[in-house]
Amino acid sequence: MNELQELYQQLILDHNANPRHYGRLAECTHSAEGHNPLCGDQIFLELKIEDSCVSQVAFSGEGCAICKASSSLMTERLAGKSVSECKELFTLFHALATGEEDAAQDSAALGKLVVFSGVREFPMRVKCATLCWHTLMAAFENKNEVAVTE
Amino acid sequence: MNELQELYQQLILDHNANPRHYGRLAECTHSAEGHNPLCGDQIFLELKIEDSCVSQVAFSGEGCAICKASSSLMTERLAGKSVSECKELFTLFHALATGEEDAAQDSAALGKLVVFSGVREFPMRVKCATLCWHTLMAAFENKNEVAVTE
Amino acid sequence: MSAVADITSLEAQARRWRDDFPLLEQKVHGHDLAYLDSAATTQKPESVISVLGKYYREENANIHRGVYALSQKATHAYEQSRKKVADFIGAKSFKEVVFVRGTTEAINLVAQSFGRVFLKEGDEILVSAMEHHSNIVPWQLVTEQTGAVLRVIPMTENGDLDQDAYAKLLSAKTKLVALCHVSNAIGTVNPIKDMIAQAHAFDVPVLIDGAQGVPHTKIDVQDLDCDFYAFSGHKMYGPTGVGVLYAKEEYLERMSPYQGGGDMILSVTFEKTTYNEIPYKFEAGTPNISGVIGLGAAIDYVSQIGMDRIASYEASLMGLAVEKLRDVDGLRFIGEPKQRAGALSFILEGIHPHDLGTILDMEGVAIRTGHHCAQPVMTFFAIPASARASFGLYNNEADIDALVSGLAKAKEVFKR
Amino acid sequence: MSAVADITSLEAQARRWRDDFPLLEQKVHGHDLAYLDSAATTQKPESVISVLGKYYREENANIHRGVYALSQKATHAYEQSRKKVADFIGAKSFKEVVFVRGTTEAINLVAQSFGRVFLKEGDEILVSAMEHHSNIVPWQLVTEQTGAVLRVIPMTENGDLDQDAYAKLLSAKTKLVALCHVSNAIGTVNPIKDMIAQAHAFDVPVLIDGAQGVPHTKIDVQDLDCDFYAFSGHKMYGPTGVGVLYAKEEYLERMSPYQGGGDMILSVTFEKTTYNEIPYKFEAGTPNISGVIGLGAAIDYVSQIGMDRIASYEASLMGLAVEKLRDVDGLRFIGEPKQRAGALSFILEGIHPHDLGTILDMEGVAIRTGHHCAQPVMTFFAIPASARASFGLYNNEADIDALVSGLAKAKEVFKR
Ligand SMILES: Cc1ncc(COP(=O)(O)O)c(C=O)c1O
Ligand SMILES: Cc1ncc(COP(=O)(O)O)c(C=O)c1O
Repeated sequence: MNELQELYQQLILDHNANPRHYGRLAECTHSAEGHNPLCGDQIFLELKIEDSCVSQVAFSGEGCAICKASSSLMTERLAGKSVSECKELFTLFHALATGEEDAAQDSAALGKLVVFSGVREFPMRVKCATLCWHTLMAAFENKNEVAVTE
Repeated sequence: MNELQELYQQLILDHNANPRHYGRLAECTHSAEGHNPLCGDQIFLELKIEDSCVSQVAFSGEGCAICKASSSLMTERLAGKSVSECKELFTLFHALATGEEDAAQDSAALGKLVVFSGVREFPMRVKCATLCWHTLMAAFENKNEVAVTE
Repeated sequence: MSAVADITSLEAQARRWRDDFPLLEQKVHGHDLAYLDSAATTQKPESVISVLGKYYREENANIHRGVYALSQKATHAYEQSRKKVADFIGAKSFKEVVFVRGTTEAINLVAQSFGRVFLKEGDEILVSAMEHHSNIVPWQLVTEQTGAVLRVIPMTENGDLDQDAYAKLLSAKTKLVALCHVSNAIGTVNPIKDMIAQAHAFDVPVLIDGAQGVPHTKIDVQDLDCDFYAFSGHKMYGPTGVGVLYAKEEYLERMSPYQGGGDMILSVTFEKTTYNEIPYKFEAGTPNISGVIGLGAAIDYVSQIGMDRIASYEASLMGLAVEKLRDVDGLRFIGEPKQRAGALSFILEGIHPHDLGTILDMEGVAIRTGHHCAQPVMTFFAIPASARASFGLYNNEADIDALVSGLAKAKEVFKR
Repeated sequence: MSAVADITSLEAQARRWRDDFPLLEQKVHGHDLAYLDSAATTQKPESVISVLGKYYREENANIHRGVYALSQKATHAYEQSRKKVADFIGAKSFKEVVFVRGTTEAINLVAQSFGRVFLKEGDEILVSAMEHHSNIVPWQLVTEQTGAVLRVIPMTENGDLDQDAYAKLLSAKTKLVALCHVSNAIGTVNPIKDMIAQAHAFDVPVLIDGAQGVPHTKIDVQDLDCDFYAFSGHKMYGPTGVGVLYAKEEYLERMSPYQGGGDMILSVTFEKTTYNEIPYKFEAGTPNISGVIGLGAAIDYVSQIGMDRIASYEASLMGLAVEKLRDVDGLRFIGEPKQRAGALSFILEGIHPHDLGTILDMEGVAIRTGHHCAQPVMTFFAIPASARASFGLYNNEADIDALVSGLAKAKEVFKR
């Protein structure tokens, strides 16, 4: 039960039930679609970038609790950040989720996002947590490709 | 050594070295080609049938000792026989070679051909002995198909 | 409650069968494993596993081309398996049994080798709305190549095929019907004998995707009168990498070869190549020899128990599962077809199937979550994914109870 | 006599390797088995055999689509094998490794998926005069479909490719060269690195049939710079039913899919299907999971010994075999190429190879007799068949001696 509680923390359940920044933007400068064929997660990410900073962000789509909560918490976090700050966050978050490096020392920078540290015990779920972040990177490049996590 | 001697009896070695009725007929009424893809045996059989009897017969082609000796001994045996007698012989010979039935009781009818009783101990070689007989059946039907033993 | 009564009387024999499967003895996250994903692949009885080891330790050699004793033994064992398959499905002759990698390859083989000879622009191929991707994509590829058109037999809300629509779709333009025996996504058993007869009235041949049929019911291809029947060894207690295409001799004779190479030829020159007789014409290269022999052992295994006993045991188990799951609050079945075999699909309100899969796994319960390679079925029911529990002859009431209590656990986790 | 000196020093280690192969302990017709048919299929070390059993007893599940622990383990093991293969042959990325049934399927895949995109009427495909049927017939099939033309690189009397003729055959019309690394019929090692460079000067990609290359020499696909490299697991100490197509990423990306079905798609609707990324785009349906894992174990096995040690041991053994056979009265080698690996072919005056095969078998010596799926080579040497002895890392001097005395026995039988 410990690992499960670690994975499905209250904050995650809350963001899953009540996702923030859920919907579409009236106007956006960057967007991308992300798809995880394993479980059918599919999200759309829209950004408005002004002066190299994310001024507005929204996501929509279907996904599991980890995917939705991660998208919600990510979008909450991005507003106002510069593109290069976002890219650094991506790197930190990726390290946290995959457990490839000890991300604990960066927990200050990650803030609330450390709530996803539990996924590293669930290799098949890592992609659920990182899908929105991969989609963000794709949006920055404004490639018209679908970001895929498999 | 016993089984090998049983297989390669003197008579077989002799007919392999000096095959009878080897060559082509000046004119023939029936012919067929036989092919054993396993070892590359390939024989051509030509018959002259008059009044439902085999008046002339010849074979040519390439094959292993069993195949050549069997062709030679078969052709030696056929001359003058009626088509229906030949078909009976086919049945007897097939039974002998495959060992499916006890052909010993018919050894009188088979005559010298009992020399091939040794092949039943060598399942992969049964087809070498029966190829010419299958080709004979094909020739009787004058089908333009290649008789194949595999 | 009749299902419950049945099950108790059958439970004892099922416990004996279960003992034949070494993998099922393992613990997962501290729990007994409740393996409920047999529609993806079944576990293997010890008799199948050990035949593989025996083959490699005692009989391994390449087949069909060696005169020596070992090659002869291997060839014999390989061809014996073909005869076992032919008997098992009631084929007229071993010539109608082609060994392939699995259902997917069998269907691709037919799509290409039948398609090249029999399909032209404007011809129609009928598939159903509940097909696995393996019975959709090969036809899409062949329609691109030939200009033929794919038409879809629709499904009703409960997950049965719409038989009236089927009758109307059949026409002189139809050149093939490709249809699953049993749906892997929702468990529907289609009335294939009837549907085959209807197609034959239009002289249309029928391919049955039997991946989920063979493991759960006795097949008699002559009684069904299907023209093609495809299935996978790994879904019927056999090894991976081997499957069967059954096809009527008349079609195999007329179809063009599939892959070219060793064993499928009679003679080769650079100018002209002559193909071997059926079924060898369709088996190019060294086949999965150990896999084929393992499939033979799997057929021995299920035949010894009896497909009828397996089918009736699984039917009771399915009845029990439906009964117990119906009582779970917030659970909705995806598809409630008239007749169901092997698999059932559901979703739990407020919990994504993928989260469910993870939580159940922590409880030792292995189910599949996702689209089950049948995205059109998901689209039809307007869901992104479903949870699917599927059964083998080794499952029992305890597995179903583990599933039900796992669902309770999931709700607990999500209600915190 | 240097070969003999070498061999004695190597004999001890070879004896240790031989102990890893349980099948070789058997007696055949009362004799120790001298297995000299590794070019048809190799025997398997215990480590490969037992990994198959372990997989089915402990890890079996379908891959890529399950969230539960078991499926995760199976997926991991499967994908680890892909990485092992990539490392073993020096590929840039695991994406360049496609699992197939064997060499035959790999070549058919390229013929169709490359052919559909890159070949049109009048284009030329070059193959060599010493190819296995598996590297001839797939190209004949694709020439029929596309109107491309097959041209043949000729062979010299000693069994080497005619390099001058090759240089002249290459032209702007050439769209692909398909060539064996090592001939299975006569053992010729082709100078493929050189021939690849020449083709690349015309921007022509090269497919190497490595069925007989991989078992006998260290492969580095980046150093060779080949565009495609195909080989079979069962010929390199792995299980049957699994093989590899290595292909450069740029080609895999541009080639059309081969078979359609599960796992090779991203999304499916009846209107439009999107294909998965490479290499998955080329792996439709459930693969031979245990076979792939077994191939990984085979790679572990040979890597642990070291391909270079294997190659040098086998070279000494080959030298010894040639020396001893040259002394046999009436024996004629079929092909005496500059460099030979794995196999040697011969005929014995007055005794058909097929009869030889039977007599040797009775002496416990397993060789192959026939056309070795290379009929054009037989036609070239104007023989109906040959006898072929081929080697694996487990062979030793005793095997060669058994062959030589078996030949004497055959002469005795035929001289009565
Ligand atoms: C040179 C060569 N190419 C291709 C093949 C075909 O390999 P497989 O039968 O494993 O597909 C062989 C095996 O006999 C071979 O020796
Ligand atoms: C109905 C159905 N058809 C086809 C397939 C494909 O079988 P395989 O992956 O063994 O080729 C499956 C297996 O998932 C299936 O359930």
